[in-house]
Amino acid sequence: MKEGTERKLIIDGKRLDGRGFEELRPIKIEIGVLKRADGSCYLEVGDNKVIAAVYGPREMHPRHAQDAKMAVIKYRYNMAPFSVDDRKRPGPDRRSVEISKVSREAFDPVIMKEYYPKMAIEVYVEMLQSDAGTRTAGINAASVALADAGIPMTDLVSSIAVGKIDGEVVLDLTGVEDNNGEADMPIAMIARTNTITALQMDGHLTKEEFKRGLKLAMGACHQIYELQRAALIERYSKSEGREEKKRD
Amino acid sequence: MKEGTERKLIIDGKRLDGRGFEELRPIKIEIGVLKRADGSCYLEVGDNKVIAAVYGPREMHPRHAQDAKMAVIKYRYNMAPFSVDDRKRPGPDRRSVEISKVSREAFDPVIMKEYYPKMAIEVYVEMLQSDAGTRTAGINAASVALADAGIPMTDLVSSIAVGKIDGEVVLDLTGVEDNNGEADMPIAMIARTNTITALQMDGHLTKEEFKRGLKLAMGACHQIYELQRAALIERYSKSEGREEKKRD
Amino acid sequence: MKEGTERKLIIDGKRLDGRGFEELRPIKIEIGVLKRADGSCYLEVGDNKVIAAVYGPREMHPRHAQDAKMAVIKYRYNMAPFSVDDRKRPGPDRRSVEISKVSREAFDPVIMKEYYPKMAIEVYVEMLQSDAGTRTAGINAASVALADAGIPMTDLVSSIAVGKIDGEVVLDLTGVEDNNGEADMPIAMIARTNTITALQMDGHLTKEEFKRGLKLAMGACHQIYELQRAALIERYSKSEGREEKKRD
Amino acid sequence: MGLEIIADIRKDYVCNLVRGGKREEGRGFREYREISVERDIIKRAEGSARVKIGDTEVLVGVKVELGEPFSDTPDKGVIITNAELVPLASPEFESGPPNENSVQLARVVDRGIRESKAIDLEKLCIEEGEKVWIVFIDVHVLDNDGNLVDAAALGAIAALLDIRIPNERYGLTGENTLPMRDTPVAVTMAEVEGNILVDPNFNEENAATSRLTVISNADGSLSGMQKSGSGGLKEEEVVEMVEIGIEKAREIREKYLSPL
Amino acid sequence: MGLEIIADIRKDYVCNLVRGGKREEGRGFREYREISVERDIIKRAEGSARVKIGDTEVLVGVKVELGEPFSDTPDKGVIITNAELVPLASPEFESGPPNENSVQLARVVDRGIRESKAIDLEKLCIEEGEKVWIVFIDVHVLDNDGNLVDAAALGAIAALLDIRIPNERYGLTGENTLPMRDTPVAVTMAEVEGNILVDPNFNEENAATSRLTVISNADGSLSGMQKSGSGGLKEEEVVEMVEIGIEKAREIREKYLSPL
Amino acid sequence: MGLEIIADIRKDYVCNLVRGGKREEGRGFREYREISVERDIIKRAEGSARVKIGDTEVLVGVKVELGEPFSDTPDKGVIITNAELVPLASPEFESGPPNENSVQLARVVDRGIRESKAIDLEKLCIEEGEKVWIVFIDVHVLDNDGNLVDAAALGAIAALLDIRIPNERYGLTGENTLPMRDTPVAVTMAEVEGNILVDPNFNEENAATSRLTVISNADGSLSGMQKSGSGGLKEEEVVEMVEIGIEKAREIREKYLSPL
Repeated sequence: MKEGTERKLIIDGKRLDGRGFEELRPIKIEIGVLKRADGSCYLEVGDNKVIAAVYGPREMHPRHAQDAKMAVIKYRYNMAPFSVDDRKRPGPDRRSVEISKVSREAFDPVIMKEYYPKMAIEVYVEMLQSDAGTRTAGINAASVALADAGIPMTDLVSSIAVGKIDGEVVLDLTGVEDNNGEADMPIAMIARTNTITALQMDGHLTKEEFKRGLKLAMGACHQIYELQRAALIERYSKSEGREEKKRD
Repeated sequence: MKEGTERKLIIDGKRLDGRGFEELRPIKIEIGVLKRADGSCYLEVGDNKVIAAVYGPREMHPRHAQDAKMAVIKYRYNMAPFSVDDRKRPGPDRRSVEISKVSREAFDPVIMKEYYPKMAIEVYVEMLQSDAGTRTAGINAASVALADAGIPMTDLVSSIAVGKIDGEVVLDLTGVEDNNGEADMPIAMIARTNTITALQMDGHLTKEEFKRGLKLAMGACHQIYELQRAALIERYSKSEGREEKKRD
Repeated sequence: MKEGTERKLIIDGKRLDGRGFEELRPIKIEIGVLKRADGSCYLEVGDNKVIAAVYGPREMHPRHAQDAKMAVIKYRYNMAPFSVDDRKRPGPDRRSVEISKVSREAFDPVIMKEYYPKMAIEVYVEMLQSDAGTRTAGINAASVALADAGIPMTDLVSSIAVGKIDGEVVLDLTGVEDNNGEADMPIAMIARTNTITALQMDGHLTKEEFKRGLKLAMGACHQIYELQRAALIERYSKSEGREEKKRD
Repeated sequence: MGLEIIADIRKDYVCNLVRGGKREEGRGFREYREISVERDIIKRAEGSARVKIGDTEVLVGVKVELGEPFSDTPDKGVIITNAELVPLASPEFESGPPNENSVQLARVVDRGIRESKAIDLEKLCIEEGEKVWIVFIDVHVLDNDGNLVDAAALGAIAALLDIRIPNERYGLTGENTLPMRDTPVAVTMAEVEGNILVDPNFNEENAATSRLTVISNADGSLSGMQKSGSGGLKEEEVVEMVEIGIEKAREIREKYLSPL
Repeated sequence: MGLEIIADIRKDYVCNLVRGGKREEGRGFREYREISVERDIIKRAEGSARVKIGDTEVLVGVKVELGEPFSDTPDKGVIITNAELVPLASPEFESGPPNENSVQLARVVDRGIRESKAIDLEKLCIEEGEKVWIVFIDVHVLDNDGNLVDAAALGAIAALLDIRIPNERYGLTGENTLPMRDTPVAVTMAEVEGNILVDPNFNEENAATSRLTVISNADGSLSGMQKSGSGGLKEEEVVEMVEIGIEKAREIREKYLSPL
Repeated sequence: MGLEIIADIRKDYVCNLVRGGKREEGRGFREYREISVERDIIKRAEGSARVKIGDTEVLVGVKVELGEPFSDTPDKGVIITNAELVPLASPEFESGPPNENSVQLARVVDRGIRESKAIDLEKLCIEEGEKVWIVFIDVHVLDNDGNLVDAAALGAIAALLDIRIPNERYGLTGENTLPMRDTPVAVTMAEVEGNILVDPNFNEENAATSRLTVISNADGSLSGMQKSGSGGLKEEEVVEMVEIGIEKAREIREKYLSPL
């Protein structure tokens, strides 16, 4: 969060991109977009473009990292070098290491790891174009890709951030808002049970703003959950024939 | 290949070092120069000085990289820090990684890998002094070192580059020619069967120049093959007594 | 060792900190300061503050580095980033790699490695504040931590450096003396048997100065040995009750 | 294998205690272990603090050096926070480059300092775009008995309280002190068997399904939060944890960060 | 182990098809899979292209930043080509630093751009010896069904066609466009059972004894070649491959790189 | 496993010989293997030497480049010594970053050159605080039959004897020669079965309990020492080794480093 809030981010009660305070950016979801991966999902949220792929369950390497009781989840969040304004050097940095950990833990409560002892379930998320909210976009895409790969889960995970700009608690910050705003709080949630599986915050929020933001984000996760479900249902009904063919 | 060809590389039909267009630089080959290696070869081509050592067949590490059906060939091309004008930082760079791969593949068709499942055959090539044509010099030295190590091969591999300078297709570029020339095309070949096992090109060649260059390089590989054979025969006849001793 | 000896390090027969030539800096030893480690020791020598921890014998990782006949000793000397005037980048550098090797070898003759085939005995030494003589301080702390961990040893190892300042051979250099002095010679010794287990020297010493310095250092190791013993005896008598409790 | 069995036994032990309303060491669910903060203990550092929370021990050293600003903040100093989980501190820690745990530790500590605006970065600018002070906050963990985050965050702000700007070393003049503008305090809670435990020790961390760190400022506002662990939390739990976190932070601030 | 058996079965299947004069997907030996090229799809990049060849998919982004020239070419801009074989794209790819396959991919793509002199590097010089434009070509593989080289090389030149020099971002004035001087196209062929197959898919690559990539320019001249794989090639095969490569490149150039 | 058995047999063999007052190759305990030093053999280097001691072979190249001084010695040139134990030289060596053996080798060689003040670093300063010559001493081991330290140290000082300062390459004028001020020589001894063996070969190194390297200057003074290995040494042994080391260094210096 930058200190300078000189830039007006709210004009006439609307945000710079015309959205209301509690409005999501447009979301687009495509499923099964990759051939080689076991499951995949391409997702756009506003100007974010992200693709997620899932491999597994398959043998865990290296062996000494296997867990005899359950599958190990690997989660790799990665930014393409050209996805940001200043070219990002390829390879993991501290930020992506932290995001990968937090994102992996967001899926821990839903993936039925105990079905696959000694195996690995691998989730790869590539940010192709970024505009704030990449980790939540990645989680949303990964959730659908896991379902597409047929990984047994108790439910989908849905994710969104709330933030504070010009003193107002608003939903789903853009890059401009994030850079000039006062706070950012991404969460991930199992919508059906209202269980929060990821939560981070940085910036400045009063206790009341926090509570308001949390409610707002949880509500938005329900919206995203419906979009994820709808995309899966559409995909499932379309691909029945394909699935049949595969089974032969 | 640099753009500037202002520097005249051909004067009165001769190259700067007095060679004709289709003439190799002088080559010197010494075999069995290292004690600890299973096979070794020191080779000079013009101002290039290269030493190759072979270890194996021996146990492949790490184990998960073993091949149950055949030996794995490792090939490491490395430049000594003082072998070039600007000191080279020790350790592999992208150029040496690519050269190592291409060189290893040049030996794939001749080494009888299936004799040694799960084993490694390791080839190490150190450039001590360089003046263009180091990868081909390395392959020539490695070929002899493999023979010296007694690795079963269907045949030797011989290697040379052709290039274009001042618009002419010529054999075996020097550093000055390479830096100011228009194209460079290294090849490796099994001379006895005229089988090309490595081929790279960069710069600018018309299709006709390419064909001419390929023929020229293939012809030169035959010359090099004879030099390699002659060195091995000389070594073999000299060292008979030594071999006898070893067998005790 | 710097060249400039313009700075007077000896004034009126005394060193800048008031010590005589053959005088140690004050030493403070605390044992069992860490909960998680199997043995530990906090040690101060003058302005050096060092902490050593011992883990093991425990399973050696990676497995291929196990020794079927005896335990492997690991020794890691590390400087905290804030322990020196210019912040040290975290992680091992060439200096700490060399010191770790020399320090490990200082313990090789006393640790009964053959009792624990395939196991690792791990010694970790962290320099929290440094003022010359860190490797010897580390060895002294590690020695006590090994005893605290109950690792079987034939004896303790004691360590100190001698040096040359303003042309005089003196004991136990401070940072100022080391930076402006002419020579530094750290040794480690099994005091009971007068066996030298580590020895390094850099700077300028005549043969006679070397002999004098060696004798001086060996004598000081006896003093340090008594301090180490005294600290262990005190600890042992105090902790009898605690040990009883542990045994339940 | 043996180690895993012991880990399971410890986990069961902790869970049983908690179900009976108890904790190891006889603590209450909302109670910290004994805390001690020693400041200014490393001569070579421009600021330092050793924090103990029970058997957990962390040493934080702050070095201040001259360097270049980031190109997008040419008029501001730089904070670089690093955490070393050296193998001395815990049988679980290994030598090597930072892993996800040390990265997360460093980043959460950094977040509190940075987002609370505790350091006035503009005062660290000497020449815009050219020369600024770089504040290196190095967290050196010495003994890991759980809740490293709170110890590291407390050590960091405590070390910063006495920070000396080393103008002389670089031949500069100017103020040598850097008054802190805020004192963010991190409070970590774990959920074990549906109960919220403040300041989980090592065994409790392993028995917990999830943890939440709440970083709050002197005025009771929030500057950072981080959930970790493989479990989920309900809205009301999170809200309760935030309330507890703010309250506990106030207590710690008053007791250990008084000079502000 | 199971995977190796499947790999062998697939190899046999491909070889059998080829011996019968056929290929998977019913293609002819000299036929590419369907190609699609979408340009300018990444806002943050100064040039970008998504190329699909059959199921193989590659995204190439070009970033242009200000930097220093190499000391031996003080009056020229710099091209840096990098390829990431991210594990998302293939079960064979692993996380970690570039291995020999990604290094080779990047270097072959780089060679085509560089040796064809497609980019006028002198136009990228702003201040000799001090400031030049650095062109980062990043190849991001998304789906690996074989023949990554041709897809990456096509993506690179397509992305460069629309390149915008970001003068404004650095407070500079000057031309924002950079006309390409050539359009090198890579065509890769595999030898399977003595036959030359253009554009090998993943299974064909594994069944092939060797591959040859031929990079040619708009005038039909060659700017790069690379053989890979463990087999050998005869002179007449190489010559035939070069002829095919030049011809196929011409077709691709006309169809997908028209604006030049 | 087989390798370890062979190593044990060799060790026993060496120990038996030594107990009988003998060494491999019929050498005396105080005798070096045959030494050869060839100088100025690498054109691209500003100084070079190939040293053989028996079958041990080391190539040392010295490169001199322009660079910045260290901030604490602004008026002095820089020496950087590096040793590569390339896998070509020994079945025990592995590819990869420097390990403790190559680090120690480089640092001991460096210590001799640096502490003897053989190079007048002030003569390597061109512009205080800005531009100095950096002397890279690269030790490239070609064949490891033991006692790499002595071979590397001898190669380093021999290579430095002919060093040419490449003023022309950087458009500078000035002296191109750099007279050495001293000729430090390293002599390594091993203790095997209670005996001191000068210049241990590979088998003797493995049979030795400890080794001591003694580096001495032209005037017989010491500039460096390093014990290695897992055994202990008595005071009288160390003193004897130092006496031997100084004497042997004198012989080597006279025979192989004459031009000074």
